[in-house]
Amino acid sequence: MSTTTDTPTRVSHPSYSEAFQQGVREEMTTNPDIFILGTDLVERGGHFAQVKGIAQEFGESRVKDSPISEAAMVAAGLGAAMYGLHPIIDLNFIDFSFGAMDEIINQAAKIRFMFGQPVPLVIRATSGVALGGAHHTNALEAFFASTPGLSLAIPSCANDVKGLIKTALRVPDPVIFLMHKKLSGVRSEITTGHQPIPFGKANSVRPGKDAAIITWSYTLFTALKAADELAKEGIEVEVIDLRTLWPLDEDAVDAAIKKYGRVVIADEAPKFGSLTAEIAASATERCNSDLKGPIVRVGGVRAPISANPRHSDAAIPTVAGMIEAVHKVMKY
Amino acid sequence: MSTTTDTPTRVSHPSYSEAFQQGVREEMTTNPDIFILGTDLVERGGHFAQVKGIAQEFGESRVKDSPISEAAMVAAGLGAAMYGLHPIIDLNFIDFSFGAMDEIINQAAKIRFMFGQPVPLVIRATSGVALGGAHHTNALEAFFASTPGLSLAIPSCANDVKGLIKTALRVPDPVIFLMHKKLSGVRSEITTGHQPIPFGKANSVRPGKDAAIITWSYTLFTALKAADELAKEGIEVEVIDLRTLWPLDEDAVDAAIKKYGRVVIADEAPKFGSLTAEIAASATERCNSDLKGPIVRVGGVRAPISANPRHSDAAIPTVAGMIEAVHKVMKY
Amino acid sequence: MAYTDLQSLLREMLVIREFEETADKLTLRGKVPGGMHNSSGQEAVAVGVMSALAADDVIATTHRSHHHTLAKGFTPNEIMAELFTKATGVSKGRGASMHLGDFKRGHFGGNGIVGAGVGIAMGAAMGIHQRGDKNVSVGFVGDGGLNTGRTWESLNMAVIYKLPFILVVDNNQYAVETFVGRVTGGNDPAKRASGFGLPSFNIDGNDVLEVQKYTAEARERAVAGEGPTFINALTYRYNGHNVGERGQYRTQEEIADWREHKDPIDRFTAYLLSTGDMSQADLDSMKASVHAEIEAAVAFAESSPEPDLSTLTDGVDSGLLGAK
Amino acid sequence: MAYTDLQSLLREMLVIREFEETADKLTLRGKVPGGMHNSSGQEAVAVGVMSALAADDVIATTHRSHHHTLAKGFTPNEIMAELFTKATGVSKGRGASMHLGDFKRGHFGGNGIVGAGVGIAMGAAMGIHQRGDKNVSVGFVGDGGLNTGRTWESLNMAVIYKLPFILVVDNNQYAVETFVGRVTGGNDPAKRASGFGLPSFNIDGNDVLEVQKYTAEARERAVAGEGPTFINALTYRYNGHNVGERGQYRTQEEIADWREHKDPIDRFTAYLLSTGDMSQADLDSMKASVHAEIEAAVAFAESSPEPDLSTLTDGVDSGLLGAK
Ligand SMILES: Cc1ncc(C[n+]2csc(CCOP(=O)(O)OP(=O)(O)O)c2C)c(N)n1
Ligand SMILES: Cc1ncc(C[n+]2csc(CCOP(=O)(O)OP(=O)(O)O)c2C)c(N)n1
Ligand SMILES: [Mg+2]
Ligand SMILES: [Mg+2]
Repeated sequence: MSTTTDTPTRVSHPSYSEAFQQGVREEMTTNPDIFILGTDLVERGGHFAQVKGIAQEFGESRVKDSPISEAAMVAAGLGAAMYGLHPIIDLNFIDFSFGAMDEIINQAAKIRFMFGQPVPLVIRATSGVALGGAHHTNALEAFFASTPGLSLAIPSCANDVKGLIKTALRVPDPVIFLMHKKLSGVRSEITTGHQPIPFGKANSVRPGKDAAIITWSYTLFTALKAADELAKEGIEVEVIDLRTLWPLDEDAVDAAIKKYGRVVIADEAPKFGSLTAEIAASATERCNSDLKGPIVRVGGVRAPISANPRHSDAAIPTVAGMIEAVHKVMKY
Repeated sequence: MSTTTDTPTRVSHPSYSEAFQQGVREEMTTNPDIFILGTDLVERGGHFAQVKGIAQEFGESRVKDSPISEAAMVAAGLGAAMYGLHPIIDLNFIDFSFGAMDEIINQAAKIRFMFGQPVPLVIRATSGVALGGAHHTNALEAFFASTPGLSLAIPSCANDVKGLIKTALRVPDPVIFLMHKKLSGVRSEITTGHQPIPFGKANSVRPGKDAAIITWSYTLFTALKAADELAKEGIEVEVIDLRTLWPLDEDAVDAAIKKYGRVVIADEAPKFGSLTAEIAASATERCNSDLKGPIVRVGGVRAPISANPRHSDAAIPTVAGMIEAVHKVMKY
Repeated sequence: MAYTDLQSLLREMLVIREFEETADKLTLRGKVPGGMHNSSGQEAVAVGVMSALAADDVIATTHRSHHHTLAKGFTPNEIMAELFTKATGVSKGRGASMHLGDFKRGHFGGNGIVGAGVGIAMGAAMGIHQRGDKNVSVGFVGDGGLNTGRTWESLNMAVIYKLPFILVVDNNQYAVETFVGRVTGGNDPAKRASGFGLPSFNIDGNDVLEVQKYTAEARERAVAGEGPTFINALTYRYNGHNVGERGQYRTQEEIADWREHKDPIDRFTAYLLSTGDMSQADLDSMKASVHAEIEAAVAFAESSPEPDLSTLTDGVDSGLLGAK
Repeated sequence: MAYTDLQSLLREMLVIREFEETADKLTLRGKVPGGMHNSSGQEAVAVGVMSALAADDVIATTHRSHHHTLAKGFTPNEIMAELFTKATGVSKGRGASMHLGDFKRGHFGGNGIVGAGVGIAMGAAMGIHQRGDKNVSVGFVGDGGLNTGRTWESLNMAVIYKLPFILVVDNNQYAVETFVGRVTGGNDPAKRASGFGLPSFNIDGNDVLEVQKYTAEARERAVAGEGPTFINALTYRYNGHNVGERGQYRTQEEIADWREHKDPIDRFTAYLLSTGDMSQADLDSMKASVHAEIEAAVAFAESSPEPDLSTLTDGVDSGLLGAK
């Protein structure tokens, strides 16, 4: 499977994948307990070059090539974490987590609660809709984020990849770390240097006056394009990137509601049961009086993803769909 | 693990588990393609007696004892379904579906879309919070119902168990069939005889005048108790059982909103990311003007389930919590 | 594809090779969304197995499945069109390279997930068993799938129910860039399988007649009610895991050694010429006709329409449950 | 528990038997929420293994784990209290019978999920390996877990990385009501395991010294960097799968045969008496002290407080990520 990048890149800055390398490298240097396990990591550096060169720098005891045994991979990370290490289990595509669901949901997520002891474990994978068809494009964000005991980071740019993975590697908790496959090669500036970025803090990516679109990961770029178009009509839309889905920055959501009363929440998961529902429903309970009308959700269609590119593009939020949603809230 | 039943039963009627036997027996008699595969089914009749006697009646070629191989169990059902059979895969506890997630989500759910051919497959399991601790009390309803290609039935009483399993066994689609463990022994009347009950049709279990509680499965009984209490205060609450979560009876939800403007949605899954969010958010988008105030959601705590009974009871919606929610919507 | 004579085995291997090399180039030119997994070098496994099967036997396979699908009798046209994600493709353009299949013709699908086809094929064998039919089901998996737990769950299930099932390991020795010996404890697939209680064989997967023979014997046992067989067919993939990939994980010498000395097509060609089962003239005309067939497939794929956007959410379920 | 002499092995087996039979009765009286899985008959597996381990060795186990946990050195008090879901229980009342554990003492948990403990123990072995520590990790699984794919994934991983790991099958021959031979292709666990490339043994799980010896040898290999060992210990469970269950799946004669002729405690008692390693007086006083210990545990559990309701959602995560 290959991936596509249709977002502009600037060559001088690190790519999204390289930012992951940077963050992991920095943490590995100071923390000898970190090691990485996954398929094709040593020579190839992972399918998205996300750990390229790290085995060469830190040795093969800290970057291990795994057989195709997802259950054992996560179990290895889990048991090692319980022993005191801080493993990164690289599942390549998040779809492959299906083979390790008990290890993730029933074991890793629950162990601290059950036994009162830490589980410092990062599970990294690519996510999101791209080419390749139905088996490689599952949206599992809602499932993981709604599992008590798991946290979930889903960065949209190199800077956030770096800062969030550094945080993930400093907390003694299981973290799901999802990197959108279509963003792998996108370059952008590291603005926060060697600093970790806290979970649960949204990022306002574009200022607005009239309404807000709340989103994350690849859909952010669709939202920004929509905002550009809307600006031409005189509608100024703030675009907010949640960056982590648990913890979730409810304060940022509430602030957007209070400021504009007109909010769109967008994500590429099939709309029915997407996290956009949770965000909208709970924010509505909290801030109904500040809303000029109901929050409008934009999501994917209820269908598996076709391998045909026109179809896979049409299955997720489009610029046109996003503009329509903003028009809807502007009518309130 | 044992289970508890704290709901009154009437001895003359079939239990919830026996109703499953009845429905399956009737369908097996007319459809030779139905067979059942799971652990400890032949002699024991399943851990909840849900298929007791069926092997003796139909023979061991139609009721098979399986090794503890959840991936292979679902794969067996899937491949056989693709070949034209109509298997029932009995996973015992839905928690064990973690071992078969790829087979369910990535394969069974997607195959009709990908290949245009039918997958007549029922996956049955018990669900819900009861005794036994964190590993046996996962709430997977939102995950399954939000997966394109899957349908999900979650009956609350013997009649619906029977009617819904009959429907599930007549459609060429993968159906997840969840039976709450605390309801296994509860007896109630079969009112629809040998008739299948359609999916996507809610059931109004108690009439109301002032507000509605929308719910399903075991939480229905908590809601009914709350309604009894509220009636003493003069508040008459309609209680609606959705019965299936996909298809979901949006018309019934919308009708309740239109009639009362005051709606509570309750479910025992941890509230964050529960299907109550989807139901509330999409209904609010559709019917905001009919709502006197935001839909109030009642859900479980964000924590794994403790094995301590007082804790596990407190982790899910209580009668008191439900009353509080109704009071809240009555204040609008 | 009907394998009526020895020449038809060779012709099918040539079709596969030409299909793959052609599709590979087209992929590099951007014609195949998502890329493809080239099976060049592994032709004898696909053709050897399929030539021992009956038309109504079932297969389920992997992400690398063009060779299995062609050998099962699917046309280059419908496969090439599927690679292009065209409406005329075997999966109506929804599947591309990894998701070829048509149950009605006994093909229960390629698969994006390592090991998933094993379970599906085992399930089909359970279906056959339930019906009392006299056909068999074959699951394909790569060497990478030897370390996936469900492969063993499924094999065990086939053993205990005596299902008419054959598990074929299309063992090209690498999973992406990982050598099988490095990640496979014991590194003896047949020994590993035999611990699950079934006849298990490590065979030469580059000898089409050996593959055919072991498959035929396994099929006989299966139809006779004697249960499953495990066949580990040793072979080699010439190209990168996905089109355009190279990597440093194996030497050019190793590749050259397999290409030059162990190629399944060269070996079988030499054999047929030496026995007189085929003349040089037969071979020349065979190659020409194969070439024309693949060229036609490309033209067919190119000229086929894309699936209509209005079909985006068609057929997610039967609709009989009333979902809107 | 320190296993300094032969008598201590017997005493520990007596503790387990008395604990289980006592807890069984209390469960029937409603004291143990969710029921419990009685290990009576399987004492020699637990004690044989633990007596060969060092204090800092790690174990991870199954839903049937009282015997492993006691033998690992946990007190009857903290386990009985846990069965009662009391705040003084080893898992603070959150775990009941299935979820005993304390990582700091090398117990990585019982488990509600068949096979899950194998993976956790393998992971602990990876942790040990990463640190260069000189201890080992032992995973327990029942015969039912022999057919769970991840058991084999984990074993394979231990082999290829040469992890200090021992997989012990506490093979009581039944998974709930399903006889192992009916669902386990080949029905030879050590043969199955040896196909994954590691030393594998079927042993007498009712002979505590045999279990101890095989475990000690496995431990030596593991510590020496030679990788994992598989030990299938044949034993028998006298009671139902869960308390109060009976079923028709095995004959009363079979149960009586194991109880009367193969009991691990009777066998070892007779041995110690015959060799003179123990006198009848030693035995009598041992039994009395064991009885008192378990009675005290019941009193402790009864009088312990329930966990406070205010702790309902405490410790789901570290809180360091700022979730409210
Ligand atoms: C469960 C799962 N894990 C990982 C992958 C990613 N992946 C795709 S193909 C492949 C290698 C498969 O190797 P092998 O089984 O030997 O087949 P080959 O590619 O050699 O034909 C991997 C790791 C996957 N598709 N599914
Ligand atoms: C993955 C999974 N499947 C099914 C179960 C239900 N279950 C609990 S114990 C058990 C039998 C286990 O048998 P075995 O492994 O032999 O252990 P034993 O009970 O004999 O100690 C089963 C089927 C489970 N807990 N986990
Ligand atoms: Mg391979
Ligand atoms: Mg057992």
